[in-house]
Amino acid sequence: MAEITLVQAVTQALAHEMQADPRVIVYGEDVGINGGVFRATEGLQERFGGARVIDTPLAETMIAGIAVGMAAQGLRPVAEFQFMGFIYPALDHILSHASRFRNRTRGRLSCPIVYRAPYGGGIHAPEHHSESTEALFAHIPGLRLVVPSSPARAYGLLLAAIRDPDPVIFLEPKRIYRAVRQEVPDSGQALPLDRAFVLREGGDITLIAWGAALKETLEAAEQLAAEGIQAEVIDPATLKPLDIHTVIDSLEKTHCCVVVHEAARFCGLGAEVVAQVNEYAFDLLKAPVQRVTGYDTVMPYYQLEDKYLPGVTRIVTAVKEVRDYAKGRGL
Amino acid sequence: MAEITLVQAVTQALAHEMQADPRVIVYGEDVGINGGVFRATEGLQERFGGARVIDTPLAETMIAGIAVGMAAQGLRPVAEFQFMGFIYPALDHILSHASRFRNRTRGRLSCPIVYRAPYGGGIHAPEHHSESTEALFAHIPGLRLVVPSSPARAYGLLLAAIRDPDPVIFLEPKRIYRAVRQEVPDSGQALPLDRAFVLREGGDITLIAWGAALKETLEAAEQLAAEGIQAEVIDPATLKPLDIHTVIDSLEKTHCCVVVHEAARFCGLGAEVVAQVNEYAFDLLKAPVQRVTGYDTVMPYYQLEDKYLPGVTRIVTAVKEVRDYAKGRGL
Amino acid sequence: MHKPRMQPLASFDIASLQYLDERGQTTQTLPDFATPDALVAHYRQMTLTRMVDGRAVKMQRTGQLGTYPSSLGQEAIGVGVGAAMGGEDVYCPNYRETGALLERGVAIEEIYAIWGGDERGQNFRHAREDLPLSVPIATQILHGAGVAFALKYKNAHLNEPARVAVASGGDGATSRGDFYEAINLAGEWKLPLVVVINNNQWAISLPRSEQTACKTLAQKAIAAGIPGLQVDGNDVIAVRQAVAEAVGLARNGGGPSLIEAVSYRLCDHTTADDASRYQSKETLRDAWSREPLVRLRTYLDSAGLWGDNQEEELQRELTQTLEKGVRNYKETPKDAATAMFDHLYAALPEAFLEQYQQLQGGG
Amino acid sequence: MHKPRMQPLASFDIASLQYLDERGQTTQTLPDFATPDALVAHYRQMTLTRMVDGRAVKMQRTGQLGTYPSSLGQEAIGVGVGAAMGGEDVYCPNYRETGALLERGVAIEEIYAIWGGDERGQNFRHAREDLPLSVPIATQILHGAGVAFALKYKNAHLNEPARVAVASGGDGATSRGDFYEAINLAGEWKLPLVVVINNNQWAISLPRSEQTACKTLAQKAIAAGIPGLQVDGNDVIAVRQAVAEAVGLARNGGGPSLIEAVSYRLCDHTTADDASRYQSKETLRDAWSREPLVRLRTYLDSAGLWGDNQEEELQRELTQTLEKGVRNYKETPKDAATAMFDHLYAALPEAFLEQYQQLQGGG
Ligand SMILES: Cc1ncc(C[n+]2csc(CCOP(=O)(O)OP(=O)(O)O)c2C)c(N)n1
Ligand SMILES: Cc1ncc(C[n+]2csc(CCOP(=O)(O)OP(=O)(O)O)c2C)c(N)n1
Ligand SMILES: [Mg+2]
Ligand SMILES: [Mg+2]
Repeated sequence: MAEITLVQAVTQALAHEMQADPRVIVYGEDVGINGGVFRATEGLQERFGGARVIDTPLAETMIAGIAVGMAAQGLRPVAEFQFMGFIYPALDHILSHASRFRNRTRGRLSCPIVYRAPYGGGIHAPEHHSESTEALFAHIPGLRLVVPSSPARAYGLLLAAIRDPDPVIFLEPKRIYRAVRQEVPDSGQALPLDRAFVLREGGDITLIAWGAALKETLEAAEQLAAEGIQAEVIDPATLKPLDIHTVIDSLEKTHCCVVVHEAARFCGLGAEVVAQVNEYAFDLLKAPVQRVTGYDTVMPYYQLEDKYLPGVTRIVTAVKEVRDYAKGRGL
Repeated sequence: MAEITLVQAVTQALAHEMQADPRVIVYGEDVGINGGVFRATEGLQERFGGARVIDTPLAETMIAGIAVGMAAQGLRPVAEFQFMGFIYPALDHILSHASRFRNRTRGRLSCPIVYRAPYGGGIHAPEHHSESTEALFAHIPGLRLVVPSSPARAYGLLLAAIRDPDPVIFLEPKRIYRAVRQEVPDSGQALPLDRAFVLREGGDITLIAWGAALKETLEAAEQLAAEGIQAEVIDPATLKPLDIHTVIDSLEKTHCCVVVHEAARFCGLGAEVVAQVNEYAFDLLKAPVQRVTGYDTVMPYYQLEDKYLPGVTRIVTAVKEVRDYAKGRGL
Repeated sequence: MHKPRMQPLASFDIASLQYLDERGQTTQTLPDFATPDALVAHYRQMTLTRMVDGRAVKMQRTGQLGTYPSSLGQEAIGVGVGAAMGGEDVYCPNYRETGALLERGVAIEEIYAIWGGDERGQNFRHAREDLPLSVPIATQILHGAGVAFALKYKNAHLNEPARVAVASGGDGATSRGDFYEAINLAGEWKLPLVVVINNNQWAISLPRSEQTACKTLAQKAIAAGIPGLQVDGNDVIAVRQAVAEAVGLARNGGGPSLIEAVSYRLCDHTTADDASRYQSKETLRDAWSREPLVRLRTYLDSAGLWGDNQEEELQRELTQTLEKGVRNYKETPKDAATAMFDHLYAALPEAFLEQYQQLQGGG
Repeated sequence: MHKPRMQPLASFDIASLQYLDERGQTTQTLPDFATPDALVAHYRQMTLTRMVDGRAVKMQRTGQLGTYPSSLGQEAIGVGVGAAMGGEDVYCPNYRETGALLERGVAIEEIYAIWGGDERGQNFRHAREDLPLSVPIATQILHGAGVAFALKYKNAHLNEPARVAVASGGDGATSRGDFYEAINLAGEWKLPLVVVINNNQWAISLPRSEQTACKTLAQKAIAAGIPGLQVDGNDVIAVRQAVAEAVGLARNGGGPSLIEAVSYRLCDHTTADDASRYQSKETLRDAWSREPLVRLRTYLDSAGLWGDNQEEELQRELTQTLEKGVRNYKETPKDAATAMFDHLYAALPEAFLEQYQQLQGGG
């Protein structure tokens, strides 16, 4: 079986669900003949026709809003935003309608929509093309929020997202769209949307990260291992609802925790992780959870973006600080 | 001197700055002859004329977007959104432009804008009229985020917001728009935008809340006092940048903390408070910080809104749980 | 000075439609649907609409209902739109639509429940596929475009019958990007969508003249390359005719239309508003002279289709209907607190179970 | 079947403007500004634009520049717009505006810096009040309306001279709500705003015909009650004339205009795009026959205003100009990491000092 990249796994999942379910409609800007600017929909229009793989006029509020009406009529819209930086005009429909239709109508109408967007920095793109504002969506009740970090997880989670009866924000870490190849059987097997994945086991510290930041996090874990520190690396993958149990289970062993994300720190998702660890595992902690994150400033133009993104050194340093602190506490 | 309400203090601050600075322009839907649906701009059009107090067509993206151009040309736009529930179409301009213009142009152009909106629930309003999504704005780099909780603070903070050289989101807790009257001299004295206010001193537990939730928080503090528990109540007022020092100073005494907000819990601002307390005051804590918040569901239609909002009982219960926990730790 | 010479490229005309003038006299031959029975039925529904609205305002005043947006003076629009649609079509309403909702089979107690702070009102027992009332202005027009896409797709590819989406909005809605993005898409994709604008001359305190420099709202259709028409919104026959024609066009694959129904808001914006702050008494008095109910009644009278006896009988019947609705509304027990989680997701994720249980335990 | 009788309400006409046809022949008397010097100057700027673009694409290919949006084939629009504006006016650019930026005095190295990943490029040394390049489509048109409001206000109330805002966008921009909300407001408030649409027939892979059902983009002005005009965007004289007239109108209190300049994107959307995936070779070849540079050169030649000697001289001069810009760009040292905080706020709040220091310490 051929090995495929994360973005190809997205295509494979889309194709699988389009084949299986005639209600699935893929649309967005340039998703048709062009196959999407990242080629995530490559070949789909040719295969499934222009009635189901549709280029829209350039209007993100529209892209979000029509999904609500389509879904209310029983379709399964999968809408692509070209970059996460252009999703903000869509927020009103996502927050005020898609996430609320089921509740507003007491179950009469619902919104099984997937809103997809490539996200994150690090590809030397122009301004607005490097956003990671997942925390905005995490705060909205009624949504699911998913970020895959490998081809296999992209495939299984996207299948789950399309089949899910409620709206899902599906953010694709474009920095690792083509970073890794993996065999991903086109099995139609979905992954659960409420379970974290333990990507690496270790008993000394728990590292939590998602999306492209897992690359540096796993590298940091390697480096630490070389120094005798065994890090357990957890990918929540589904950021909302968040599987905190897997984190707590890990803390039973490690008592130490660092959470890593590209997004700005203030009110980022890392804060929620810290808050829940605090609530559910206070006694387990031997040191304050550290956040290694993007800075609380605008993601800079690309010459400085590497300075902004949390790198291996920052993660390793944080881990050592946490461990030192914990040692002071008799770890 | 007459005592005025919070909403009147807003009017007084607007009038003061319009009088002092001809660059201040107040605009939004129905802010003119109608004086705003909450009367926050009452009398301003009559006094300052239709060229400076302006009714706009019904378009929130526009309301946010033109502010950027106005501010770039040296004006001081103060834009009203009729309710926070209608601010989402404005998010793109706030996040992608207003908060970034100074940075993008390396200081050449800037956006001294105030975006005002009445916010919060509890007034038996229709859907979308009871939003408290301050966390969305808190996450955006380059913004300031302010929530007053008394007439005097509304006056002083709004003056500061208008004078601030950068964009400020100014959320007015409409549930307490007319709850309290206070003498507020029209002194032109601004309050700082980076300092928390200690509304009540106490050595047993630190309560953090803002906006209308302070009403129940202060009531809870009263009740607790009757039972011998002295709560220190802190109103950050400026939620971004957040003055965590005042919180930590308090924790030096109390070692216990509860944070209260109306907004949904997940990725709410409470999480950030917990994260920072964790980072800066881990050793001071005798118990995990508890969050008493709105539930992670859509703010219900008004028949159930009281069940959604954090009430006195929930706050008192949380305080006792935290204290019990801390006692187990030898507080 | 230089005078450039231009090449003509395109021309556009906007027209208006009316059957009954202000004095209730016909201005042209009535359409075929305008049988005595149909007109009496429209009169009945307009009267009921006014009563449902009137009672709502009274209930709000006595604390039995929340903020309510009356449609006083705009009854012909709602009833005309409702009458022009097929039962299988899908309505995507604005919030000021009592007449149309009643035509669509939404129950009086459901309308009251919505404004009485209870989501269960949006769970229309009939009109199962119609969208819920929507407060954020103009958003429902985009939802309507989405519905129209689905209807067209299901008709073409899933063997479903040809159906049409009808979305409504106010004059204020025509200033929002959502409105334009929706009609532009509908035009490009030839969606079976009819957009009806209730131009009641006000968006809260903003008069129509300050909403846009356009002479008509109908001409905004030109920006989407679709037909635009203005109708006398106080003439239920004109409204029904225009909407029916647009619905027919859409159903037959002819694509979307925009209809501006010109009327007047004879009431406050909502019960939370005081229109006397911004509206002159004269304007209001003048507008009353064009209102739709009396106009239709005058016509029915003069055509020998109506009289005081029938009116009395109608009032009796509708009073009963109304009282039943009021009773049903008032007697509905409050929902359980946990209801706020019951329909958040199809199944509540484990992560929120703790909160659900807290609520179950009394918060 | 019933045929309703309509009352006409309003009519609208859309026209187009051209001076130089595809073969470089005049189609009408040229405007007064079109002196030999002016036309040669325009030719010079269009040539420079093409060189700056061409070098940018080359630098991108060799890793010396990031993604770049060339304006190949659309040089007449940028130069025409820039030439029609007064220095005191304010330009609110889209991202594909090399020609206009050069006219406005933006330095070559500033343009390269922007696309080379350095915010300092947006700190235009000249054109201090022009807005920075904006990537989110159509947003700058709303900013332009805000600028126009400020200019009008300061003219009326703060004794400043009458100035005009000019905002630009692509054909794709006309599908976004921002565009409509901006022109509607500008119409209602009679703002001194000129919106120029570069209709280059493509929004990445979406052809103009799939963007809207409208026959012209100019007719979208009708939805805002403002003048709309189409011009031949490959004819710099027509572009300058149309924009100058609109700017004059705006300056004199006549309010906003919408101008659709019809051109063609002769290049990939950006260096990250491959237009051969969606564009036929024939269409592209055909479009080259209408391109603006050769057209103007042909006219200048035939009018005896230009020849091979001048061309050679110009190439020499512009090559020097370009090389200087390239050198300045390449020789600019990278900014300090802390720069990302230096202009976040006027003064960095204490709360972020720790992060600033962390960055200072190497992250
Ligand atoms: C997006 C949005 N902005 C603001 C409001 C507040 N608001 C409610 S009704 C209204 C005026 C609506 O006017 P129009 O569209 O003419 O409808 P009408 O009320 O006249 O039926 C406003 C501003 C809202 N509901 N939604
Ligand atoms: C709001 C927004 N959506 C999507 C994009 C991604 N994008 C960049 S350019 C472009 C096409 C723009 O087409 P047009 O407006 O015709 O301008 P052109 O590139 O042809 O000059 C798109 C979709 C964006 N920059 N902004
Ligand atoms: Mg109206
Ligand atoms: Mg284009």
